[in-house]
Amino acid sequence: MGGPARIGPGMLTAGSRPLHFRFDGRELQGLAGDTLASALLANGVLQVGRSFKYHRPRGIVTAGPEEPCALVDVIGLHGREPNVPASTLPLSEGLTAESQNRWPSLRLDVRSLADRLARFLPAGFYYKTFMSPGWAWERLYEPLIRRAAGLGRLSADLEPHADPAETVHDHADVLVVGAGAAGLAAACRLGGAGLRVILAEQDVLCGGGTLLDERWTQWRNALRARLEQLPTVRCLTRTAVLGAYGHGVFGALETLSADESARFGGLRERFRVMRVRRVLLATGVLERLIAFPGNDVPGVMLAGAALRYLRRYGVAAGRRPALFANNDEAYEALFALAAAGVHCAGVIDPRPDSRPAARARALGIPVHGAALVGAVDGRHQVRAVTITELDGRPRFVLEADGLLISGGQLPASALAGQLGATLEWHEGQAAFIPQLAAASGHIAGGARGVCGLAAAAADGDAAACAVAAELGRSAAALDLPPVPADPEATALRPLWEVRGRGKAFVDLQNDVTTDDIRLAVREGYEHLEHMKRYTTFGMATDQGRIGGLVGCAVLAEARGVPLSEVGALRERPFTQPVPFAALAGAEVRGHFRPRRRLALHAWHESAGATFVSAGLWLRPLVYSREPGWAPVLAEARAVRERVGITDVSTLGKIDVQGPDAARFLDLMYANTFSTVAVGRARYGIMLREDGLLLDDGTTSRLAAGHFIITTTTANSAAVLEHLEFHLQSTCAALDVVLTDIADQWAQFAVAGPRAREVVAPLTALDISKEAFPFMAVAETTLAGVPGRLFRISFSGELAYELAVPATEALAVWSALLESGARFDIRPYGLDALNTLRIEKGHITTAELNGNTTAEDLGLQRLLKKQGDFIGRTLAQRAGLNAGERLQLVGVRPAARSARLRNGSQLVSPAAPGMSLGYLTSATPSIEFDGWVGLALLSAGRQRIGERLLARSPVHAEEVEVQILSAHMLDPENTRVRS
Amino acid sequence: MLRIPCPWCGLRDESEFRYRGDAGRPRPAAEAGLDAFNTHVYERDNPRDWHTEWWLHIAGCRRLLRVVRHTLTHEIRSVEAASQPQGAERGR
Amino acid sequence: MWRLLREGLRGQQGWTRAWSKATPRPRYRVLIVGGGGHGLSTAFHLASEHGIRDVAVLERGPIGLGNVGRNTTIIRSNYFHPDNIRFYELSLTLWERLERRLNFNAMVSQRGTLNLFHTEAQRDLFTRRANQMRLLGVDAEAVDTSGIRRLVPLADLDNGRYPVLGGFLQRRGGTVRHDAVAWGYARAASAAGVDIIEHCEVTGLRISGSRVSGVETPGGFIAADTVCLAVAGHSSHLAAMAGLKLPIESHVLQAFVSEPVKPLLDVVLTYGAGHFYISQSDKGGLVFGGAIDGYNTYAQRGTLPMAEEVAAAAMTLLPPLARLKVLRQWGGVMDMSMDGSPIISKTPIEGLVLNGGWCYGGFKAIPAGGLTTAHLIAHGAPHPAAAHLDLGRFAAGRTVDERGVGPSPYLH
Amino acid sequence: MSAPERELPGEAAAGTRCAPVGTDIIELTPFRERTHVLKALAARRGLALPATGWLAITRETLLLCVRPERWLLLTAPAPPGAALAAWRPACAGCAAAIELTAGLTALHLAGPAVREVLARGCRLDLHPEVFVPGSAAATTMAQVSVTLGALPGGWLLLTPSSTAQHLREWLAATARPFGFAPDAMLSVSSLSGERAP
Ligand SMILES: Cc1cc2nc3c(=O)[nH]c(=O)nc-3n(C[C@H](O)[C@H](O)[C@H](O)COP(=O)(O)OP(=O)(O)OC[C@H]3O[C@@H](n4cnc5c(N)ncnc54)[C@H](O)[C@@H]3O)c2cc1C
Ligand SMILES: NC(=O)c1ccc[n+]([C@@H]2O[C@H](COP(=O)([O-])OP(=O)(O)OC[C@H]3O[C@@H](n4cnc5c(N)ncnc54)[C@H](O)[C@@H]3O)[C@@H](O)[C@H]2O)c1
Ligand SMILES: Cc1cc2nc3c(=O)[nH]c(=O)nc-3n(C[C@H](O)[C@H](O)[C@H](O)COP(=O)(O)O)c2cc1C
Ligand SMILES: [Zn+2]
Repeated sequence: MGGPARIGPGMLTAGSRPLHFRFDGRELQGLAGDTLASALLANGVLQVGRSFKYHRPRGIVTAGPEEPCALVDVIGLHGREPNVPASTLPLSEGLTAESQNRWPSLRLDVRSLADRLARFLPAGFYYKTFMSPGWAWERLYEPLIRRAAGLGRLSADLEPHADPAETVHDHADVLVVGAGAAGLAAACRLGGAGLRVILAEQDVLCGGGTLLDERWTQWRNALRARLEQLPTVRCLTRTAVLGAYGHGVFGALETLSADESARFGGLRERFRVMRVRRVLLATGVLERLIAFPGNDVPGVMLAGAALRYLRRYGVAAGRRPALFANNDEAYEALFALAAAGVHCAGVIDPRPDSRPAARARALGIPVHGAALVGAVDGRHQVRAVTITELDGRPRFVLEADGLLISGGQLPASALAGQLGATLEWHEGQAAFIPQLAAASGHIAGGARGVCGLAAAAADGDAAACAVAAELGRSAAALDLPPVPADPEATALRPLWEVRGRGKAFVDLQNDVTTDDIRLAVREGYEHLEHMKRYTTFGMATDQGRIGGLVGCAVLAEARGVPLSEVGALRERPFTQPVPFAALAGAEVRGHFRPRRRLALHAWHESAGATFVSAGLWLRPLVYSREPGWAPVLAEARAVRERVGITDVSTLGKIDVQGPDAARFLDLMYANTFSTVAVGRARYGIMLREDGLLLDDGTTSRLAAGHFIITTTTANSAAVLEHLEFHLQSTCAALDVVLTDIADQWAQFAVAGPRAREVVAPLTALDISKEAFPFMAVAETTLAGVPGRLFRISFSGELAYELAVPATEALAVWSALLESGARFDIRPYGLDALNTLRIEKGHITTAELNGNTTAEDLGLQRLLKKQGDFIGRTLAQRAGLNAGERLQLVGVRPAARSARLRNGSQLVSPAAPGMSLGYLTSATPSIEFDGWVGLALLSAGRQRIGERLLARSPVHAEEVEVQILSAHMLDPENTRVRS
Repeated sequence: MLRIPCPWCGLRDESEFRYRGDAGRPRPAAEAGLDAFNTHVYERDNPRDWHTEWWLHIAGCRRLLRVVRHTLTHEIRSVEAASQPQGAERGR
Repeated sequence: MWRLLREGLRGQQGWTRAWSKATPRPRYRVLIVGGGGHGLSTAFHLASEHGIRDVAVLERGPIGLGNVGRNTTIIRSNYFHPDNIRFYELSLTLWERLERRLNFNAMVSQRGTLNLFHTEAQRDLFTRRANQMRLLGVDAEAVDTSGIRRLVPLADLDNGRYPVLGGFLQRRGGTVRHDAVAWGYARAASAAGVDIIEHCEVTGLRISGSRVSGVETPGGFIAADTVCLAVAGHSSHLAAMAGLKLPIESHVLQAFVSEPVKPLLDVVLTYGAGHFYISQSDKGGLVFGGAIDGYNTYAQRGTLPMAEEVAAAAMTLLPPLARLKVLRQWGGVMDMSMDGSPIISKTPIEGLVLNGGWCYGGFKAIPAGGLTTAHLIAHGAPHPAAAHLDLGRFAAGRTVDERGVGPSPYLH
Repeated sequence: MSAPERELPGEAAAGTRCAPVGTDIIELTPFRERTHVLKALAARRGLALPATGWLAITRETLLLCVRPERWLLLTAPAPPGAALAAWRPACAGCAAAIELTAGLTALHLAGPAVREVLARGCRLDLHPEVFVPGSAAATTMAQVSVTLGALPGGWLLLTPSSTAQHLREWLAATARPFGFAPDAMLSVSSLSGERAP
């Protein structure tokens, strides 16, 4: 019997209750406080997955988020969650997990054939093959590759169970990332100086490296107690800082404890957006692996991870493990295991001798100096390791049930890299040390290459003092317990690769070997970023955290250049993968965008309206839940024959006041507003500076220096922004006040031959044809409410628009319905409105599509001849006045029974492949027999009377159409003026 | 991600603003002619360097700001109101 | 293929450089600035179609790490403007033949691009576009919601806010392995005699009279009859060296990739109720992106609000992604033109040719962009498929504005 | 129309309590060089116009300034049009006086968890030493436009009326884990802060 086992109480599991879980169908037991990884190890489970490409058996390599191998699928209530690192997944009662990337079972994986064929599948093999026969890539090879690729399997039901999610915005003076020795010391100092501090720690406990060294317990507890008393310090554990985005913005993910999750209705994680003045990175160090043949066999684990499993969970990585390391720190694992009664098989150290080697020998552990591990025996589990001389000659075979490895430590510089750190090569530590410009942030402790916990604590403190000084605070002296002294260390001996037979991995997840790197160099992919992309090195879920530097070193050697010339992998968010749900927050699905509701929303709803989203607005489309045109046409017919009422409150409304209001509008609109009389409205068009149309609408003059603009619903925000921009730049000299009054006023159109009779009873105003002609405007009382009355028409009928404060909308609307009851007044929705305006040839955003000019839409007479306006000069360009431009026309099918379709292309029967234009809007007609539509047609006004084809090949439709003037209904405007 | 110190509202996220482009292109005089307007509308310095640009604080004070920002480092060197509403006292 | 077997037996020792690392000669007939997709494709087409082999590509870093190496890899030819359809369709047909042309598998995967619509206005626009494509002989089809459900079982078509009403599919659209495009063109161009010169930044353009005579580099002057700028996001920067101002602003577009998972999504999907598009790479990661940041920048990095926004769109359209994890986020600097369409054109400086203004859509155009730029260089006159992409269109009012938002790149 | 007078709720169990505020709102914006005239006019009515980013409370009114040179005046509800009628004539030639009573919805939030709740949608630093009582700001929250004011006994929230329901629903959902209780309508005069912070 060998292999891992629980051998005692751990810091997190001591005395805790047992939990049951399932892994690959096996019922197992762990302890509260365990991670899935520690619980698996406690049960002697070594192999937990298969690798990406070769499907080789893989075990647990680390004890943290940097885990490359031990990723599992977690089977939950709502589906299957892939790629969860067992090393960070807290064990919970009933947890069900499965290994990934294997079929049919973990032990017997059919695709591991790839491993046997590996010599034919070098890095980038797919670029060189699968090309013939021509059809085969997509139909044969690609599906095969895709099925083989990918790690876990995601499956989830579509039910809108919507896991809760939330995003919290945090602010502080200083963000300290990492609560190890350096971070704790820094936070204490900063908090003592009265600064607002967020101390973010991804672990469930604060302490970092101090958690692994019993001598530091007292110091750590003292600092934690001090931090609790500091009112300006917030300590966020289980909170990983994921991204540094500049300007003091950071993204972090907090994983909730079970208790807090329950309090927040099952919320699993909380995304935090932190905005801070300064950042102090105390992210500590990561241990790196060594590339040697068989360095991926289950049972090979980083030494630091073994120490963590022992201290935190009381789990020994093996009952007879060996250690292969080139540095002193790694021996701590051995000593701790030995102290816990584990018999260690021996140490293999490339250094001839070292201080801890002597200590190991004293403990009776054999130490093989000036030696390497040249091979690992065992496929599913380490059985023995071959010890070699430094030159590769075999020395002997050492039996062991696990191999702890350590290639040294390197700063955890993911965030520093995102902040633009420069990397300085440090020969002594054989690592890149990140350096930041002071403006970007500070780094302290192991994260900038400081060795030892005491040194890290001092460094954190010093960095905190510097930050406090930058923020104008003097940091008060702290009365803290003394720190235990750091041991003296023997220098590390850089060791990247042990060459030998068999695969030596630098990327354990993507199965990139040292040979792959050399192949990439031979093929010219020798730049690190080329090598990465060619081999996929460093592109797995762990982003090369533990093997990255090793691969770079192998690359440097293959190229014959120093490592400093090769550099390191580029860091990007996220330091750890983040679930879509957490990143997205709560504003998803039904809450993806807010809903803007009309003041009369409830009324429309009770009247049976079908709503449609128009931007953020919910608008009544038709007052019926039935599909088809019948209800729409009934509404439109009511307008043409009697009277209808519609809610047009979504139109943009802008109040323009001030001595220069008219001058301002004259510049902003292509037509003139200074000549509009008080009490009158005018239809206006606005151009962009490039001469194309921006928007249209009516603008009314209430007083000499007071106008009300209406905009289209779609462009309301853009027009307001356009006006505000020009008012503060181009027209900064003008004295004008712009106010968005869109929500203040509800606005209704009452349209139809009986409109006057419906409106008249509500107002004291004489609204006869003579007294209140087309385009008249008045501020008046409407149904007892102070409002505004406009005589404007979009439908082509006699019509009034009434604007009243939105709070009074229901009262006035009801009054109108009551007044109209004798004419059987009908509310009409957006669809009927559209039918009416198409018949009339009025444009909307379908025609005002950003590519049309005033001339194109037949509005050229509105362009003023005198005076400047936005767009005036460029509207005169040849390209905007060319004869073949698309112009607005009306369209009817030649056969009255035929229907028209928006988006059909207009072609001449002689050249049915050449588009002459297209249909923008179409509707069954009230006034005319059959359908009518509007189109943009090349030289359209000259084609009036022609017959063309309206083709919609995607629907296999073709309709013969007749081209008409766009002013199909009442071209003389007698109705609107009646 | 940018945070722009609005002279009226304080430090605010870029998402509160609407970018309005290069602020170094005043609108030509009414009669300046086609070429002048074509240049104004279409041509850009687009420097990989300091850039003076318009930002409209749409979600806050709705004032137009003239911001000098480096387009490579995103450092913001200065922010000022495009036009000073006369007499307004500075807030925070 | 046979080679792979042979090399398997020989321990992969026989492979040689995909493209040779050249050092610059003092003069070339054509210098191409920028070793991205368009620069390399142009060089390849000059050598292979026009027999012009006295060509060098100057790249300031390693080739292929600009936008060609960081895009979401979508290819399609569904455009509104007929001239644009013709141009991108030319590209699509070239993609279809690419692998055999280059003897390099760039994994052109015509899995289809599906554009969803959520409003009738959007439906009408897409209908118009699809019909225009069909008139030009390009494939496009309408898909109803049940069809969408079959194509994308993950999608929540109701989604509570902007229900999916339907979609349009271009079956011949899809994805291409982006890095392989740069490498494949470099390899083929190099084999045809083109010098590919990496780590050679162009720091100046020498103009004699009204003609360009060569480029300055840290290694010295290199003379040329024709200089072609194909530097994408850095177009303005290079043009300024010749005293030119372009109708271009540089903006960042971001992209994201998730952890790899087993096949989930078999088409390229674009959401219509927000800026969001997504596909699954052959490696298993979901590759996705959104809108441009919308302000001038040369910083190749991502932002948090965009990550949140894009994730929210993903969750809304594809809620089963909830527990899938996003792995990495990055950005690319794009040459946003004033009408959103590219520029393949002579410039006011004789001998200086511009390939740029690619906006967020220039990857799909790499084969046609190279072919038509090479044609322009070789013949001194535009290729018919790219004649509408000249610089003169702006002043003349002949802009090719797909979105109709005008000369405001931050709105494109 | 007028709201039942009600005392500001005390420190009850709910982390967040949300009450509509019954108020008339008009916006006063002076024309060029007329600020002093408006100030004088306001002074005659016992009002001091606060600087940008601040609010001012009197017994009967609340004045907010979140946009330079523009003041939102909240007064007790009167019949429609009355508030404007009280200012428009006096402002003639000196300022734009615009009624926004129906355009904005006012809410009052109180309780120990309000800041926690707001931090889930509002990007501003609402720490009491930063956003001190009397501060006011325009920003966005839950994707909609809001104006926030720190009152002595709680928070004032204004949002365009078309998004008010969205914001109320968002508040209720977000505040639920902290305990949420809707409250009956308050009047402006009850906000005037006889209750110290
Ligand atoms: C995130 C993202 C997603 C995208 N998604 C898509 C998509 O799905 N589909 C699509 O069709 N398009 C997409 N695009 C756009 C597409 O990637 C680009 O339009 C296209 O790659 C640009 O052309 P290129 O390949 O020649 O540019 P690049 O690859 O950027 O090449 C330009 C080269 O010029 C070099 N250079 C610059 N200055 C100098 C100098 N002074 N001297 C020498 N060399 C220089 C650069 O280093 C660079 O290598 C996307 C872009 C991004 C950023
Ligand atoms: N004695 C040991 O066993 C041991 C172990 C580790 C480190 N050390 C020594 O300690 C020194 C380091 O001390 P230190 O305080 O600088 O580092 P540390 O390793 O003690 O602490 C760093 C902390 O930062 C956290 N962290 C890292 N990235 C994070 C992120 N993105 N978000 C949130 N939290 C993050 C880690 O979880 C860890 O707790 C090193 O010099 C090393 O030699 C000793
Ligand atoms: C289509 C595509 C797929 C990618 N897949 C991965 C991936 O699986 N893993 C990974 O780490 N990065 C992936 N990347 C991102 C690259 O690592 C890298 O971030 C990107 O090319 C930009 O380069 P930069 O980060 O060096 O600036 C992918 C990029 C692209 C364009
Ligand atoms: Zn502001």
